Amino acid sequence: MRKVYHRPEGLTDTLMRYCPGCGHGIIHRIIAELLVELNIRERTVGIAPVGCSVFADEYFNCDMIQPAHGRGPAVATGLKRANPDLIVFSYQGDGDLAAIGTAEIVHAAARNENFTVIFVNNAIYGMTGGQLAPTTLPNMVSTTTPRGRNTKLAGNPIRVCELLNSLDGPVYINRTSVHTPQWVLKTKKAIKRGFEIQMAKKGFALIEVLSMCPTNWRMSPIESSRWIEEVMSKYYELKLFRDLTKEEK
Amino acid sequence: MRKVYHRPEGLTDTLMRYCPGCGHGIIHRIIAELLVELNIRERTVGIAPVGCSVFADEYFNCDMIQPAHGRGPAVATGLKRANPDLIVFSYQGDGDLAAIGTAEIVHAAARNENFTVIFVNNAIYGMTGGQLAPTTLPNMVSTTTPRGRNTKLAGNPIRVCELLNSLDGPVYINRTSVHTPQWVLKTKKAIKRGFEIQMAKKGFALIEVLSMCPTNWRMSPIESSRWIEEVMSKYYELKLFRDLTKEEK
Amino acid sequence: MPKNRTEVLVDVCKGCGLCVEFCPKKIIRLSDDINSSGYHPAEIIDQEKCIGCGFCYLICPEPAMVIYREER
Amino acid sequence: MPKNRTEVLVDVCKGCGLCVEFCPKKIIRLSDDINSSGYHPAEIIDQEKCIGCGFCYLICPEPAMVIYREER
Amino acid sequence: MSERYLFRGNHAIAEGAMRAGCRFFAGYPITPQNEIPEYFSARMPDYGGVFLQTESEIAAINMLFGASAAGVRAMTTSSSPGISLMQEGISYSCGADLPMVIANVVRGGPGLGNIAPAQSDYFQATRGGGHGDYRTPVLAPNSVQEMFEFPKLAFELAERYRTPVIILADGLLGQMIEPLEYTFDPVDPKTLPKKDYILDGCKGRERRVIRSYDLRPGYLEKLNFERIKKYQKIEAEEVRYETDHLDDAEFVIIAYGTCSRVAKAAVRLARNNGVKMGLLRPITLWPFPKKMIEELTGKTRLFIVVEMSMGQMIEDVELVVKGKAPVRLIPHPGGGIPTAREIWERFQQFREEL
Amino acid sequence: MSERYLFRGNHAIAEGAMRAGCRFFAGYPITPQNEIPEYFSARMPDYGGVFLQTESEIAAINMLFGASAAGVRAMTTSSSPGISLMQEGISYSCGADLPMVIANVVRGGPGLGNIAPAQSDYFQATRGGGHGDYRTPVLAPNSVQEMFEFPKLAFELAERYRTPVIILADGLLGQMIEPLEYTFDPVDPKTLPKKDYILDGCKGRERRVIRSYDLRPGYLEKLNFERIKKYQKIEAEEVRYETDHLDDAEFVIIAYGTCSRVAKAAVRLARNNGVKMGLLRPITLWPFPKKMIEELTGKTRLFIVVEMSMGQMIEDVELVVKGKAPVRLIPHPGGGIPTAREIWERFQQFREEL
Amino acid sequence: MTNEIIIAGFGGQGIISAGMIIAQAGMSEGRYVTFFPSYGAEMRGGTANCSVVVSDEEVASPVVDRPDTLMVMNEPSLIRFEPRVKENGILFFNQTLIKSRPKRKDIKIYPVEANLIAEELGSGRIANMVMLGAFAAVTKTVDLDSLKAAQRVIFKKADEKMHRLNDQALERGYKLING
Amino acid sequence: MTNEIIIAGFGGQGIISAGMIIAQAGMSEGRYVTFFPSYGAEMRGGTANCSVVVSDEEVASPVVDRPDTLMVMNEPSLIRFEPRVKENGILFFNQTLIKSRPKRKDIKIYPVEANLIAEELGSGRIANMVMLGAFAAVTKTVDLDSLKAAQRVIFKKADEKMHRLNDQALERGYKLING
Ligand SMILES: Cc1ncc(C[n+]2csc(CCOP(=O)(O)OP(=O)(O)O)c2C)c(N)n1
Ligand SMILES: Cc1ncc(C[n+]2csc(CCOP(=O)(O)OP(=O)(O)O)c2C)c(N)n1
Ligand code: SF4
Ligand code: SF4
Ligand code: SF4
Ligand code: SF4
Ligand code: SF4
Ligand code: SF4
Ligand SMILES: [Mg+2]
Ligand SMILES: [Mg+2]
Repeated sequence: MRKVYHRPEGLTDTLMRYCPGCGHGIIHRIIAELLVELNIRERTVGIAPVGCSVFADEYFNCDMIQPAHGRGPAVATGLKRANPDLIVFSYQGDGDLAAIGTAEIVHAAARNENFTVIFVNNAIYGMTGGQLAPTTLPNMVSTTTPRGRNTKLAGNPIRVCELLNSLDGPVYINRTSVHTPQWVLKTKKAIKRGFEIQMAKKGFALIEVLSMCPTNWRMSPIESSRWIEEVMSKYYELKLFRDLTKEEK
Repeated sequence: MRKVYHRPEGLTDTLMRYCPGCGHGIIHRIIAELLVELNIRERTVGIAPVGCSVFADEYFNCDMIQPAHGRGPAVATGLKRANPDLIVFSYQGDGDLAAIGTAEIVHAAARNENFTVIFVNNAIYGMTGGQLAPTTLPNMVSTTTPRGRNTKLAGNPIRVCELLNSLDGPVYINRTSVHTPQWVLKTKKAIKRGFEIQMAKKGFALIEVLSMCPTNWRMSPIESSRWIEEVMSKYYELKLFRDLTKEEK
Repeated sequence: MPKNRTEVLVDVCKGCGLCVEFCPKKIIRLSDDINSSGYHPAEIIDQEKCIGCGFCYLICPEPAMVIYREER
Repeated sequence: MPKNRTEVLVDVCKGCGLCVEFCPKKIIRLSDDINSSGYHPAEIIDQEKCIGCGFCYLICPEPAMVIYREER
Repeated sequence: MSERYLFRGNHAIAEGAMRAGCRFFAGYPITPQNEIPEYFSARMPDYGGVFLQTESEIAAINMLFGASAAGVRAMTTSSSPGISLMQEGISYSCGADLPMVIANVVRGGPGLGNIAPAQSDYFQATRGGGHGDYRTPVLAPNSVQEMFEFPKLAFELAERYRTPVIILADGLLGQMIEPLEYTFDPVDPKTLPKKDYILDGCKGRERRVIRSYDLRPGYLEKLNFERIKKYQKIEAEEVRYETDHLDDAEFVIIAYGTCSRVAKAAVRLARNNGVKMGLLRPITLWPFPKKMIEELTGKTRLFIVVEMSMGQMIEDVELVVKGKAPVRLIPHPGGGIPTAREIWERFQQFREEL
Repeated sequence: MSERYLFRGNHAIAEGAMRAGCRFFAGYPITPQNEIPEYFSARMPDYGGVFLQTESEIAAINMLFGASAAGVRAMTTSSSPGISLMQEGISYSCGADLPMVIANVVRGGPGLGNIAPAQSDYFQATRGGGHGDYRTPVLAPNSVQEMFEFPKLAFELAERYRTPVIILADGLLGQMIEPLEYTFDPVDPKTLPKKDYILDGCKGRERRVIRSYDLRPGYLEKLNFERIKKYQKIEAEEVRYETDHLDDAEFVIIAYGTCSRVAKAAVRLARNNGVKMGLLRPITLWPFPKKMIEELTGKTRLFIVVEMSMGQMIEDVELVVKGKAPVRLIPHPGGGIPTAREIWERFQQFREEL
Repeated sequence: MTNEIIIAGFGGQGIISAGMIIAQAGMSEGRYVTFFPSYGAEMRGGTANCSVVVSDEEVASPVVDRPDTLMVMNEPSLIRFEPRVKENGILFFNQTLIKSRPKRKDIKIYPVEANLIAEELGSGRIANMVMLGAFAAVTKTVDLDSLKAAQRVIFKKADEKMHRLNDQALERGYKLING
Repeated sequence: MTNEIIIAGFGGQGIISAGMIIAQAGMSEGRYVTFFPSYGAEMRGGTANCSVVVSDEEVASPVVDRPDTLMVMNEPSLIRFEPRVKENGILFFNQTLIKSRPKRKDIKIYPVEANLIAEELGSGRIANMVMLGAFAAVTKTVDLDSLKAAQRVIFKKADEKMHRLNDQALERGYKLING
């Protein structure tokens, strides 16, 4: 008997303190597997955001750094420019990346910095207890839109892939999800592509991953998965927006 | 004999301290004319940026406020939400709006805040003496890209209209220029449309205006005008990107 | 002897039920027991039927699943 | 008497030359004089030919141009 | 006793602000103060005011800049890292003399630190963490009741002196739940005197400009000297503090906020043990109760400063005491909360060493 | 005298930094320090390092966070409003114990203020304008030569103590041009000792983590107490100052940076008039030369603090003098520069009033 | 009289609401009360605890360092908090979920089959109420009736059925002692 | 000996480079020098001025409040700076562009047809050099030759023709005094 699926070496032994059914764990595991499969674990520096996955610095079995809220792309720029031999990934939530960190992600993308961003869109501020995120859907309830997101008052959601796709800089932009095993596999492919592009020194890749937050969505994990399938993925189209390495061919 | 063209009442008597041939003066005058023509001067609050046009608060003959670098859209949001009867315009340069103020403009646009942004793109930091702007063209010389903007190192320019056009929020996005009398007239129409949309409480309008900075481009005013015609307007396409009020019809 | 084996790391599992939902063979359920963290962990009810597809592992956030396949 | 009149506010003008460039009738030039701010201001060399198009006003950043048209 | 309700500190400050006429709130979530924006989001519509969750703390403080210029009572709240991000905006607001209220529900630092209660932003609040010469009044509540009442006081000070006012609380005061009494009637903003500097369109008057700069040589300096006069007036007139058992005290604890609550318990403990201990609790951290401490200095054998920091307020104490009496520190840097027992034990040690 | 070149202060600091082994510069333009990034942009390629004009000061400080974690000597520069925006990042860098150098070419504040030279960011620099308990060494140059030399000193301190170090200059020092001598050989970063905390991939070693938080109860406090020990060590070992005519001085001016230059001229003026005046010039503003001032306190009839602010360093002076000698202030808030004549005249007034 | 109380257990065991019910009951009886929850990062699948002080005089410190009374609902909380109880203090522990036994000899210890009784009543989620009933009976800090009234205030959004169930659980806990 | 100098005029009149040339010349003669330009917002079409100190001892203050020597190139600068000149100080003014006349009686005043002479030499832009020549002749702060050498350092990117022209302008200014 051969162990075909098991906790990858890219994760530490520390048990993850996410809520049951949280998408962060799945995405962590995917990245961890790739660190091993691409043989980059020993030259990778991961960036944990401020958000539920602030604890990512305890979970990934590689060098990790934990910077200020939203500034992952700036820190990644510093790391990578100072030492271009590193493989750098910035793991960020939707509050981190699309609210407070808007300027940093837009400019890192415009500069086509050579690192990989994993953007976890769970349409909510998980860590702080379920407030409105830039990606919270219209009419969706959050603790700061208790009557649902009224876009007239609280504004329209931001679609990050579409936003960054208007720039010249980025090489790769893809939106996937982890709400089913099939999509987990696709997400893995996408993130792999992101890392490969970095390894080939081609530049900036961002993979947006729709991810369940059962706790703050006030749904069971299974309802959360269904909600991504039926609602969230309709609003955030799951597709490859750009792969400039392909166009080059 | 009737005075048909003369310094509009929307400008104060203070002489403007811009360099000879600077586009800011032209754009100021256009706005000032509209304050009078639309009869809104007495209920307008203008926002001067940090940039060469920080002095705009001395020039516009209406209530003015001068906030921190890049934060015009946040201040406009505060003013307008606190007093929706005001007419508010945010006048911003490319450093102000597209560098340090990226997050504020993106989110004000996404929220479809009901004010008007006049975005003066002169592809350079004028006030501070000619450093690279987010909009500086590839290979263009600035004092911080003395060998020309190498996009591999200094990144790719950001096209603000295209960026914001990826959002659901904004009602009106247009890019014009003031390098010829004809374009001055078109710019006036565009800004007028922006104000009208605000007066009709329809929401966010941004008019990007390509503008000469002879001093930092190290060109004569006439060369500057030609450079916009021949080079800059090729990179920054002059067109109406969006007018949702028209689509509604 | 089964072709494949799926093992639940009982104290790692948080009883989220995602594996239960996505197992194509519907051979996983949540146990009545409580693990050391206070959750009802997943358990395999019919190991024989497991096709080793790995869906339960793929969707598991912890991951609390280990899957063995027969060597060929 | 001319149909139109164009007046340069000498001490407002910064001698940028944009009006000179864009006057369709080419009737503006920069003077040899220096104004109070040290610039060579624009001057109209052939008022007769002015068509009152306003281009000089439209392109002037200060604005240092005033244009009169005959009342109809 | 009139009607009382159990209230969380964070809810109390929000309710207190709205009752004080606050009609504009802009803020960004951060623990341990998330219940403030949440409460505002739920209740502000009833008050007919504006609630906005912003893209960042920077946007929040700058929205206040605009809202205050438009004339409304405007407030933001955050916790330590978020307040650091506001320093430029606070400096601008001081430079433009705009009233507003900023509450900092302090947590452990530096950096991301932790989310436990702390007092380590004292320097930042009292010395101005931003650039340039300015001061802001700083109010330090120590109960849910004061969390409710201080926004009103803060707005009054802010408008009287045209200045931002900081409410310096901490995670404990934000999260703690105590009975609350509505001690004042709701303020109707329409009844407040009209401000003569606000931007509401120049109809029928000279246009107005709000700015924080003056590039003409010498002018900014003059302006700043003017502003210093305002600060001197605040120092002369707005000092607030509370005393406990000071009349016959030989030993004086100086503590504010949460620490002052713990200190009160320590004073009880000491008194129960026959020790003449008392407490001075600064309510305004700036202006600091210098005179009171000066008066105490003659008759006090030992000052004990208790702070949830490595020792910041102690500088203000020492600036007054000037070495004329021993001053000892019980520091808790990094989110630790002192206990009455600990203060009592450390006191005994200090006394022995005297 | 060896070869000397006329150098602008802003160019000198950039040249000095690169010669000191700085291989990463990130910054955002702001007057009066624009010549620094401009110089870096022109010369960094020759040194094989990284120059980046960033989207904001916030991005700059956070890029330093990354670059420092990667092990290179990293620097940013700005002026007052930009430095305010960096406060969160500076607090994080202190919390993560990352060495880096931050130069503030101070201008008049608060707010947009003006672009004239000022010293009104003293509190911010020495007390930590960011949140949480931390300190950063602060070096105050007063000549173009020191603008050139201090980056090296700053990097050495930064790495010895794993801390950000601030160089506090002002617009005059940045813009002024003086002869410069290359007083040290260029540092080759490759020859510097390898750091044992940097992130360069975990090959052949345990993985490393750089962070500024610890959410486990009590842990952050322990960590902070550890860091305080480091600060105590710096206070014990890294005080730097310069004296002028102090031996027999009855009157002592305390001034740093530009003010210390003016003060030196005032001392000359006084000496020429037969008055025994001297100057103490703090070079490190934190740690502050407390001991030296203590020593002077016994024999000094009057201290005069000259500051281009409303009086900030004076607090540090008073904390040491403790009322044992009169301390007078000559303040210039808002971009005014004192003159020697002014100091001399104010001194005479002070003396009469004694 | 002052009672300084700590309640601790898993997140989801109703620790916070139990504390608030005591505070509400105390306030309704005209006492001085303060309540302080643990909060934040511990939320994610960790433990929860809170402090309540009920007193006849103004509450000085809201921080309970050494409780007079400790109620623990799960194993880790017993380990963490037992050592802190004051001499002669009182410890209630949830016997259903806690396998080990308290070790202190200098305090009074009350085992409560909180989850067992709650499940009997129909829902493990009201184990906290059972605990509170026992607490009232032993410490007399607040009356049973005050607790009943208080739970209706704290769970104001719950329906009458739930309120009744809570009352039953409070009574069952109370009767464990005064049965 | 210490000479504290202020030079002032329009932006574009070479004020800053004039100051730097004095500083360079002073340094080359082994003197202590400091130079401080006005900078920044005044750039936009305003005036420019700078301070230079040349001294035999270390320069204490780089801030020139009351100059020993003032050179003004335009009208507004005369108005602004004339009152500041020290008693018995020296004032040079650009007679070509300045219509009014200095008022002080307690200082020495030298009118210099700077622009006129410069235009004669072929370019108004070297009026600053004419001024410097006169300055050297009167004050003897630095030698004419040092100035000539210095302009080649400061304008290192200019061509030989320009350098020659500058030298001529310096000489013409010098000869106005020592002619
Ligand atoms: C400057 C600053 N502002 C706010 C916070 C508080 N904060 C922590 S996490 C977070 C948002 C997390 O949301 P997201 O990025 O979507 O991550 P998630 O938890 O949903 O994975 C916020 C606002 C902070 N730590 N620092
Ligand atoms: C926080 C902060 N950073 C930097 C500056 C310096 N600064 C003033 S204006 C400016 C850029 C101006 O460029 P732009 O917005 O393009 O306006 P322009 O002058 O070209 O019209 C900068 C960086 C500042 N005042 N505040
Ligand atoms: S709050 Fe949401 S995002 Fe955070 S750990 Fe829980 S489920 Fe995951
Ligand atoms: S520097 Fe450029 S933008 Fe600024 S005033 Fe001069 S020409 Fe205009
Ligand atoms: S491997 Fe596939 S069949 Fe087997 S238990 Fe997992 S999901 Fe079910
Ligand atoms: S998916 Fe994982 S955590 Fe969830 S129930 Fe299955 S094994 Fe347990
Ligand atoms: S109005 Fe037209 S024709 Fe007349 S001067 Fe102006 S540009 Fe020339
Ligand atoms: S365009 Fe205006 S400023 Fe320029 S030369 Fe003509 S009149 Fe003068
Ligand atoms: Mg999220
Ligand atoms: Mg620009």
